[in-house]
Amino acid sequence: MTPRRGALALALALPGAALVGLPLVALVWKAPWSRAIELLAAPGALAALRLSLVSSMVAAALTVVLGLPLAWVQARVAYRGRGLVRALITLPVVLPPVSGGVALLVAFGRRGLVGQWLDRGLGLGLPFTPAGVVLAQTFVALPFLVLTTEAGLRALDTRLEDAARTLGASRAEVFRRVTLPLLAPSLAAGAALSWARALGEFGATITFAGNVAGRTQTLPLAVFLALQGDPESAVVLSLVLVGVSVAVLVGLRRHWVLGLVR
Amino acid sequence: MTPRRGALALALALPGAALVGLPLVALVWKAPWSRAIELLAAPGALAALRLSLVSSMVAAALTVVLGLPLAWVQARVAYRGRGLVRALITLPVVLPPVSGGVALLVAFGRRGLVGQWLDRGLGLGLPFTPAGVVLAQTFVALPFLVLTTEAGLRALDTRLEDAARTLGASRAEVFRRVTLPLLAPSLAAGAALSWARALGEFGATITFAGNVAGRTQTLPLAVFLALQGDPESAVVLSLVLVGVSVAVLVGLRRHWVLGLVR
Amino acid sequence: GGEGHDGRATRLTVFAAASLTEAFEVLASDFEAAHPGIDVDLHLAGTPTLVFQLQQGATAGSLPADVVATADDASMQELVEAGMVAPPVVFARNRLAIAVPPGNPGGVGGVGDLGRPGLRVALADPAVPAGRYTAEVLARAGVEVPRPSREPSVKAVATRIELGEADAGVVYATDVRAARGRLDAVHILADDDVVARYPMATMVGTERPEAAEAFVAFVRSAPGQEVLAGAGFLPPAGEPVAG
Amino acid sequence: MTAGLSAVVAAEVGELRLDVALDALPGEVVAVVGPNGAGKSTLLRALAGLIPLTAGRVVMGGTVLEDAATGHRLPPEQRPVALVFQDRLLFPHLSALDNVAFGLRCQGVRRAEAGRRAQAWLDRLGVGHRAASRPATLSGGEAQRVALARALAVEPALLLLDEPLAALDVEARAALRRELRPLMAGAGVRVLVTHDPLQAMILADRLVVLEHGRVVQHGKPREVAERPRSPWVAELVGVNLLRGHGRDDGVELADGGWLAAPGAGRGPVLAVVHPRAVAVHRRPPEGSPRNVWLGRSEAVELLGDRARVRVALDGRPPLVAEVTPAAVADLALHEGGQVWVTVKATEVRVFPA
Amino acid sequence: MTAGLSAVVAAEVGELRLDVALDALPGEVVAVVGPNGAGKSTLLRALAGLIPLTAGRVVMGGTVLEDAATGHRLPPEQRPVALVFQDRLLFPHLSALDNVAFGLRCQGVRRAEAGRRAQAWLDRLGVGHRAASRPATLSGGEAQRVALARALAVEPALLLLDEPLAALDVEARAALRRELRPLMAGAGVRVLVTHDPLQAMILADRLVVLEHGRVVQHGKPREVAERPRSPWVAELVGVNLLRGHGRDDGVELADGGWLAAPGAGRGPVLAVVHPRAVAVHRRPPEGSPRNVWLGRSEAVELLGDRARVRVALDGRPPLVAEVTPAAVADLALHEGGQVWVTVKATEVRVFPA
Ligand SMILES: Nc1ncnc2c1ncn2[C@@H]1O[C@H](COP(=O)(O)OP(=O)(O)OP(=O)(O)O)[C@@H](O)[C@H]1O
Ligand SMILES: Nc1ncnc2c1ncn2[C@@H]1O[C@H](COP(=O)(O)OP(=O)(O)OP(=O)(O)O)[C@@H](O)[C@H]1O
Ligand SMILES: [Mg+2]
Ligand SMILES: [Mg+2]
Repeated sequence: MTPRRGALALALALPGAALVGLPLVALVWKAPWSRAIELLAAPGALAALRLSLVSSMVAAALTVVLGLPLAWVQARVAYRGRGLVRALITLPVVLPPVSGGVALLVAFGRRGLVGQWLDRGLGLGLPFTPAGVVLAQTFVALPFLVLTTEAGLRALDTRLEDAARTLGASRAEVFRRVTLPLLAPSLAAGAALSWARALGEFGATITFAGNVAGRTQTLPLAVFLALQGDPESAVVLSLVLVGVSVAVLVGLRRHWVLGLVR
Repeated sequence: MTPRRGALALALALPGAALVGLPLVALVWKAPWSRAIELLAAPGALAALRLSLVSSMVAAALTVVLGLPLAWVQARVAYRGRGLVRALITLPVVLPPVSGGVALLVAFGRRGLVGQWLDRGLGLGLPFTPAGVVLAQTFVALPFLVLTTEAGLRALDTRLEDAARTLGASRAEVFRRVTLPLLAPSLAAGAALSWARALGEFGATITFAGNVAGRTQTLPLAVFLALQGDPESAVVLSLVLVGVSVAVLVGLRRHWVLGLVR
Repeated sequence: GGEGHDGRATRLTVFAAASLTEAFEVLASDFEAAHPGIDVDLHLAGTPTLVFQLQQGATAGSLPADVVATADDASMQELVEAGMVAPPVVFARNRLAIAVPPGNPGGVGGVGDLGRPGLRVALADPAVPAGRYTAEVLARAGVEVPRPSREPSVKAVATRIELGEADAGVVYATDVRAARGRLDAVHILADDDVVARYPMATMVGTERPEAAEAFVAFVRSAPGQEVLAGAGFLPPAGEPVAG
Repeated sequence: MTAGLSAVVAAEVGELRLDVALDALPGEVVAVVGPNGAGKSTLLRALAGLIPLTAGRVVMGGTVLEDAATGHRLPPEQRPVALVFQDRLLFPHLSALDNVAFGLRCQGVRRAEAGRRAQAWLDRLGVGHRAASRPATLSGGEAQRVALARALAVEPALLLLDEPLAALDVEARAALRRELRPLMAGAGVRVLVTHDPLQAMILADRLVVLEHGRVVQHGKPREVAERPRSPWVAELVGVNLLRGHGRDDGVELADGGWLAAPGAGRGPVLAVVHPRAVAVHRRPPEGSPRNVWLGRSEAVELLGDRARVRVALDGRPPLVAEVTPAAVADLALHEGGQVWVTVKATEVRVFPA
Repeated sequence: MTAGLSAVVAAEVGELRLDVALDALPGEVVAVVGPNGAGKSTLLRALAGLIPLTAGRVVMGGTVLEDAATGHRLPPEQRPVALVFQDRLLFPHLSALDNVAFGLRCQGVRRAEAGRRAQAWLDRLGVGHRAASRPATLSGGEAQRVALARALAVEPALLLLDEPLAALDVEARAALRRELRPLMAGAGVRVLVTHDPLQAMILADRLVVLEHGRVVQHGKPREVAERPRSPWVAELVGVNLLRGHGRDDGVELADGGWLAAPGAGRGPVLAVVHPRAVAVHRRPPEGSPRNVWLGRSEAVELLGDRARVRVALDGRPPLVAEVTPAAVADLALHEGGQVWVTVKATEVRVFPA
């Protein structure tokens, strides 16, 4: 790494960094820090934070569990219409979040396509429950995991998997011992993105799971409602969200990526 | 590919596919198709669709231009605090979109941190302009491109780049002729995600760029307004968004990926 | 539009609350028809967003706001106190209604029933104007709703009831009308009723004061009030506008 | 079904149609040799179960691994087979030690024990000191040794080696050549692909020569060396091969001309002329050699105490002659130019084609 | 500054400290040989500019490519160098043709012309028919040829070849051995890393032997073969090397024992014994050979019409003897067991260490 090269790289990376960095700096700068403690001490805030953390983690885990096989099929099984399926998988990203919520209601709501069976048969009402929050978050976050992971799988040298099999590794072992570790960078990126998306999710959640304090009110919902009345407090709450996500991403990533690679 | 293997893969991929697929099916099923033509013929709808397509494409292109160098630095330059920067890059995903819009206003608004200089010095007012729409969309979409591409870069065999250099390729040529084509799957995935995110973007856009028909009203904003009066038409407009994105993703991907790889 | 004196159309920018969407779209085109040479740009967003944007400098420059119409007095009062708007006028009112799915499966008979355990109730969050009015109604009736879903907007309340997720909710009368039969309304006793007020004002420092005044006047004129009445709004004074 | 390997392999990749029969007794080493692109690696991949047979049947140690007729097909991991890949394919995310321990771990051996055994294999192959290194930091030869250790560690009944010694230094190559047999001890069968004739001759009990996906010759290395059936095999074993029609006391060469050789028999024949039996002269030879041709000295290679001269003949494959380095200098063969070559009729070996 | 290559390379990777001086005249071929992990590939990477020098200086054809003292350093793409990598590193996203055309395209040659020239190189290397194939579908040897073509196509002044023939079949190897010189014609310098002693001896004008990152010997191949300075070089050239102290009429061996050798001189010496000069006996030899040792026959290799027997000696490096295959059978050397070896004193070459 010559200094010149470093300088050029930095110069090229600067506009992008500025685009993300400046608004954050501005937010921090404008935030009414004096009122931060008061706002965080408000009864709903901590509950919302807790729910946000738990539900987004569960949702991220679900995207991995549900998305990995999907990504694998997309990357490895050649079938007609694969491109179409890939485009369809991207849809929750395109769908305006509120429409996403409506779609979820139509499918999994009390009178929904599948929801009516869940409701009548299993007594499982998803809307207005924390499970509904997780479902909404998983729905919007899934595409990020699937597409990122699929790209990672495509870049992988499948001959290494062949080599593992000749050494006696079953498909499952190949996946666990070879595919997964080699996929780690992509999987980590996809999981980080989908976790972040789940953490920040607002529209689909409020539409599908509602906004019941202490039950389905996540931090973004609290932020939104705060914004209605008191934009300043919304900024502080947003920054709390940001701080939490930075802490988790910096903290987790190390453990988790290393854990996968080990 | 044995049939057994195919069946197992399918079984594993099914829950994820169902999670994405069912709400879409439900939405299609519920949509008031009889009124579709009337709704699309409404004067605002086509303008919104056009603006959405153009602005999201420009935004996606911008994420590539701004994000690629950022991803490259993140993947290739080892510096202290790289993990922190990676976490910070993820933030626009976490930030509730409306807060994102607030952050953009505080930074690039007419009274913002940077915006006041842009405004006074260059007469460049971003809010309430199509440029503002693009900025808001780029802001929320950038992380998807950067993280996905960074993961792709990490998985790349840098010795191939060395080989290219010994054959007389300058850094720029190496990037264009070797790095970029090898990165194509990840870059395509990242660009698709960020385009989709830009296309579906609502909160930051309405907050930062406003919701002026024919000027800054994108299709998701039109969906939002339709939802105010006539939820059914919102469903139809959402499906239009979905249809357009499928068409573009299926159509473009082929050309574009091939174009890169050639 | 048409030609202004400098040969270009005058662009009048109106910031309006999202709940006014349908009415203001008609008002804007009627106004344009009546005033050749003026083009109206509508910026429609939630009232808090409008207020925040105006505070962040959306008053001049690339898209100066000339007129602002909010869904409640409190928000407008913020702008007045900041010296950003001329004295506002109320141009419409709205009434609350209890909305239920068609056929009223929850058997809701009045405000008192909203406190019934087991009934799923969606209410607008007190952070938005409709939520504040709703809270007032419930307080006056002495009803406490157990675990309501606090929706971010009154439209979200309507959507939830339409899709059958909630058995009842409190919305504006205009929302029931807009739902075109997908919602039924349960009468709210006049005592419990609260009337929502929609104020509008011209911006201080607008470069098009005449056009701005003209628009405010148009909304308050008979043809303007007719449009608002068509969307279910009540006239500002409380009695129907003469046709 | 007896022990050992009995395979008939038909498979297709790209434009290659592979069609090979291969047998080996327990404990035998089969060397597969042949030109680049002949299908050697493909054959090993098919035996390992990585590509399906289009026809044929593979039986190892009495177990049917695959039978295209019945559709029966053991997946690679259930075959008692290990494959040393031509490209090595070490797992980049694992240390050398963990690479070698991989197969053992898959067999259920505990971590500590697998590590111990892997370390022993690495030591045995002379890379014990690199146990902790990632493959990316290994030299070519070190990586090759680790790849060998990885395959040997699972102690497979059928060991498939695709050029396992190519990147090894001479010392390691010689050491492994000496030790490969004991390393590979047991009743197992080893199939070795190599481009090193010495390896093939020394290590193999059987030699199979592949060309264009088909077996052109097989047998004991010595037999093959004595009776090469194709120009490529002749090149491999370092002799001249001439094709023609036997006419009792000589061969009417396919490319024209006559090769005197008593007892040549009748019918299509192949004639082998060892380079030592070819003499080179600057002037027309005197005396009575019956096979004399005019040619052009093309290239000289010095091989220690011998030299090989390639003489181009008009419209016929070149002949290689072995002479002393002194003769090269005396005749100035380096400089090219016209030479006469003679072949002693008594040193021509002729056998039916 | 003269033409040709003049390099002093000090570099570090992992635990390796590379410290090598290398010179070559225009047109020369330098073979770099040495054990696995000696630093050969690292040396080539340093010359190509892929790893920085910690000290030293590389000058090629009068141009300073790198000088650690001044910090001057041409990037790889500005060096008149091409490198054939040990792992080939073909671009997986390009066809064989485009791989070969890559360097030309970077030089600004137009697409059509570059394609034409690339095709010509592929043809020359015998893989013209695979021009449209992606590297993943090439066989090992085909890929190797494409990699060679890719490097040759840019016609570099300094060509660095890291085991370019390892995966080639014997025919191609021989053909390339013949043609590599003309292929590489011109005033350029070629540095060739190889594990094939024959390649090194035949192709090289100079031989540089690396061990542990340092040059242990360099010179003309013949000189090196005659006076190996390390056991590894001795193994390379196939002779026995003994180290000791000259005592006029013999050598006091470093590992103990006495080697009679008239004219051994005085001081530290190396003694070379050709395997042919070593005889093996089942019984204590009669007559008067002065160098007689008792050992154990360890391994036998048959090399065509010769056989090499390795005899382990107590506490000393083993001696290799060359005998006839008949002798192997007569003495039952295959079976191991005690043997006596004798070395004719007159056939021992001794030179100062
Ligand atoms: N996946 C594939 N697609 C198309 N062609 C292939 C594929 N794999 C191999 N081939 C072709 O099949 C032929 C045989 O390949 P194989 O690797 O078996 O050769 P080989 O005998 O091992 O050669 P080498 O000595 O060069 O390693 C080659 O011409 C190769 O290009
Ligand atoms: N990036 C690296 N990090 C650590 N060690 C390295 C790295 N690259 C090479 N080495 C070590 O440096 C030594 C020299 O490697 P090099 O590849 O130059 O050997 P070589 O002479 O080419 O050997 P071979 O004949 O096996 O190809 C080896 O021990 C190798 O493990
Ligand atoms: Mg091969
Ligand atoms: Mg090497």
